[in-house]
Amino acid sequence: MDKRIPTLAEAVAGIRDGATVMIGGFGGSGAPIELIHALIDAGPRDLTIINNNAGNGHVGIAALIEQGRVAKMICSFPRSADPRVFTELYKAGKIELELVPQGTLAERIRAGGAGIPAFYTPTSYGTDLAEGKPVEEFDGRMYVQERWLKADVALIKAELGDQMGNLTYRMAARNFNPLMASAAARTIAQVTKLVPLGGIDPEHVVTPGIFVQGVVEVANPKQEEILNREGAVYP
Amino acid sequence: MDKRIPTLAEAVAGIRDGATVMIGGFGGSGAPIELIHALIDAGPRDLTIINNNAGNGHVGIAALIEQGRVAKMICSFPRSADPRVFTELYKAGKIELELVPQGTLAERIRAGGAGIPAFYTPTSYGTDLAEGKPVEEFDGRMYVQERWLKADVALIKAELGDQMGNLTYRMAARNFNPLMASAAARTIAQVTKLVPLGGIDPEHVVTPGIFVQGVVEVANPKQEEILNREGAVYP
Amino acid sequence: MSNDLSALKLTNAQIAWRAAQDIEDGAYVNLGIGFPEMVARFQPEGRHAVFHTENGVLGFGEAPPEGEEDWDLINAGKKAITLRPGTAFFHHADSFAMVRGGHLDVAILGAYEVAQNGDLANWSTGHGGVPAVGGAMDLVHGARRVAVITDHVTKQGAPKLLERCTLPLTGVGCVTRVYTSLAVVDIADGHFVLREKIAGLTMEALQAVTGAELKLDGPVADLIVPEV
Amino acid sequence: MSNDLSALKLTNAQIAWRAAQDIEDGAYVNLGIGFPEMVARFQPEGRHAVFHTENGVLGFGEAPPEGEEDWDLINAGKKAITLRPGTAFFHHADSFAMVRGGHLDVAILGAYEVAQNGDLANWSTGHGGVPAVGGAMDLVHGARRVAVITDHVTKQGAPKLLERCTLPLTGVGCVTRVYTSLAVVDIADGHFVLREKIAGLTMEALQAVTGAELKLDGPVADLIVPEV
Repeated sequence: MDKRIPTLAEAVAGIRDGATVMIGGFGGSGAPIELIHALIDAGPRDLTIINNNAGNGHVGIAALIEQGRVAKMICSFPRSADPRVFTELYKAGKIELELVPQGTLAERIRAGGAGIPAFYTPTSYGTDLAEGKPVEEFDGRMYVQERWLKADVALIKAELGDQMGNLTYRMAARNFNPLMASAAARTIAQVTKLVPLGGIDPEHVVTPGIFVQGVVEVANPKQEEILNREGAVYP
Repeated sequence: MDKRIPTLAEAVAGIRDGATVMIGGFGGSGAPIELIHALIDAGPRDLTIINNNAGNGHVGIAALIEQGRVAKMICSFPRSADPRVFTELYKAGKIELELVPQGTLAERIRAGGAGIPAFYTPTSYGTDLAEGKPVEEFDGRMYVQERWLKADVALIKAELGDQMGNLTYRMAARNFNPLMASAAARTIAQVTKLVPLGGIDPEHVVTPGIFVQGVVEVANPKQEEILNREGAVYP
Repeated sequence: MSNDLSALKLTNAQIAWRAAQDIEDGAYVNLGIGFPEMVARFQPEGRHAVFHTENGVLGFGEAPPEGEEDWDLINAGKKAITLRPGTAFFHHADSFAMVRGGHLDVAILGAYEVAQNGDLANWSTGHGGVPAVGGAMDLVHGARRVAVITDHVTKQGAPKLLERCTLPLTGVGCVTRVYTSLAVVDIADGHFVLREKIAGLTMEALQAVTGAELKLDGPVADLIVPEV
Repeated sequence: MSNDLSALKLTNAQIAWRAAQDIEDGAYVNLGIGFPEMVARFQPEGRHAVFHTENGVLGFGEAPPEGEEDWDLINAGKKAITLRPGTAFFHHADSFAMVRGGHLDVAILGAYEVAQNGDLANWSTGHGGVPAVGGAMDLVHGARRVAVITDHVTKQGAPKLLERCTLPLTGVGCVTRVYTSLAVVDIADGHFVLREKIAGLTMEALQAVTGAELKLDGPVADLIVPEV
């Protein structure tokens, strides 16, 4: 079994118009910038993107939105230091937004990966974000029913990876990446270092390879935060 | 903050009659034998015990049952190589059994730790184990509603631990231990090696200290499997 | 069951061998406790399945030599296993996320009874004893392909392939293929469809020990298995 | 708001200082993005809270010197943080298990409005703009104690402590204590209960800038805060 993919272009090949794509990262940490840029180059449109945010500056998800590829964002916090791209399209009614509380977003993705079609959470009970959702009382407290989230593809960023798809992450760059890996039909991980089988201690594997379909090495990945401080624009 | 507890007796002090106690381990791997034996010595009765199994031989959970301390077992597989203790009491109607499919057991405990009061699973749909439980259709498939499981106390076994309660595990001894740590009001971990703060790489922490209230070092823990092969009996 | 069938029928190892031939290279596979564990021995040359065990290990190796067991490194049957390059450990909730979330390619389980609608009964004989279910109910609703390996009939000679299960169910409509000591049978649209049978066994003899109609859909191949 | 109140009122740093005094040694604490983050600076001598951030870090340290940031090591506000002995990393589902599962002792959040029944509005001004909620709705239903720090009134001088929130809610009946620029107010049984107020501020003057009745239940202490 060898899940290594030689190039970024091959890694994102086959993502079709209208696909639902989970993209890892929280702000810039853990954002698979190179995979996102390869996705821009590949050209699919009308994408539904699931990420905590809605991009920042003019790289990564912001660039994908700026290129007009995104029909809908599912996220918890579409504001950022420089969120102009999303904001302008949103106000112009040209991009759809499904706003989800952050913990509910994480849990819905985890549920998608774990085969749990629905669960109850206290989060958002009594608020606008619970509108239209079933509610139920358990042990005297009210809860909102939330549904799983799944995707056609997940694009994630990891630190170490091996050919079976076992992955580790770097510090807070872990965030949504392991969850999304489990919830997509096809998960592509860009890894900063590809190691031989056995190069990751079995105790330290965070994402077991069963959740990963492709691994592509990007040896010196760009950090969104640094790109934005440099005023980078993609393409 | 220092969660270290000097002795096993102090670690299990305060567990009262009628308490619900989660005990980590799958068979002998990850079973906190020394904590269980300390619990036997401490004397509480009418306990509800949550574990995957119902003990083996005459040590650990089997010994706890044999001493008449257990009113009810919640488990998935109360059979084992030498399950005489549970079997005899069960057939005599002297111990209650709540049988839960293994994945549902794990998920119910995780839900207890994660503040999810109920969730839906395909597991057990249409079987005797779903009797009396609400069912619901999602996307054309039927699911069973399951409730969270929580406990007053969790007794778990870890490998490394620090004074803040950060823990690692050893191989397949991880199993239910991290889940139970999150689902009990009070979690006591016996650790094979207590390390100074910073002695566990932040990337390798499996159970963050927030889930742990007490840590007691048991430097050369007994393995249930080996005790049983030796024919050990406790007390 | 006639003496003829007893002479013809496959051994358990041969049933496991046959089931192993259908496992693709790189497949993620869970093998039930006991007899199904034997399937791992018979992977065809050049194919490497990745084995999952409910208690939190993926990609493990075979049993260690006696005396070299590490009892913290066991499978769901509580038998000692070994590490391989690429093994990963995880907790029980993540393990059943793999199962329930549809990440396993194949689960191979034993059976008391299998019905023509795919229902499986393999956890409770229904009378007395201590009920124990383990991970079977999760596995049957998780893996993309749920196969059963079993003797074609019970020790008393009664059919195990039935129109309808009589014992408590493990899962509803979950089994898609059955490897028995006499045949390979698919389950499709609520029917048993015969794919392979022991050479020299007549359709009539096979049907006589099967509790539901064996339909035909295309040719029936000889079930040919080496001595293993 | 009168000029008098402007002269009397606490600075944001002083409000944060006051809130920090109620955090026990060893408490697990989540501080909201922005102003609430300031609370971490004012831990009393000898007490060490353990700070949690939604994006998967527990037990982190303060901001690094400028130029030494590692942008993979950030908090929920996307500001750089540092490691301490005992820090742990985990993914977002585990992070919100800590929140939703009741494992945090305290969450301290900002507010647009707080109502006397404990309702909080802090995520949407209701008109236009891009709505963004982040982790606030999870935090208000997770932590054992949910406190708010806020100016007592809006920039326009309107009360922020109200009988009923007018803006979209973050959570229902979740806030138990409010630290404002003028007072410390508990929420109990559907009422604001005044605990502390700025020395020299009359009850009448305080009530005049508060949108719901301030009840008394025991003595009202002076809200005394050092220059910070």
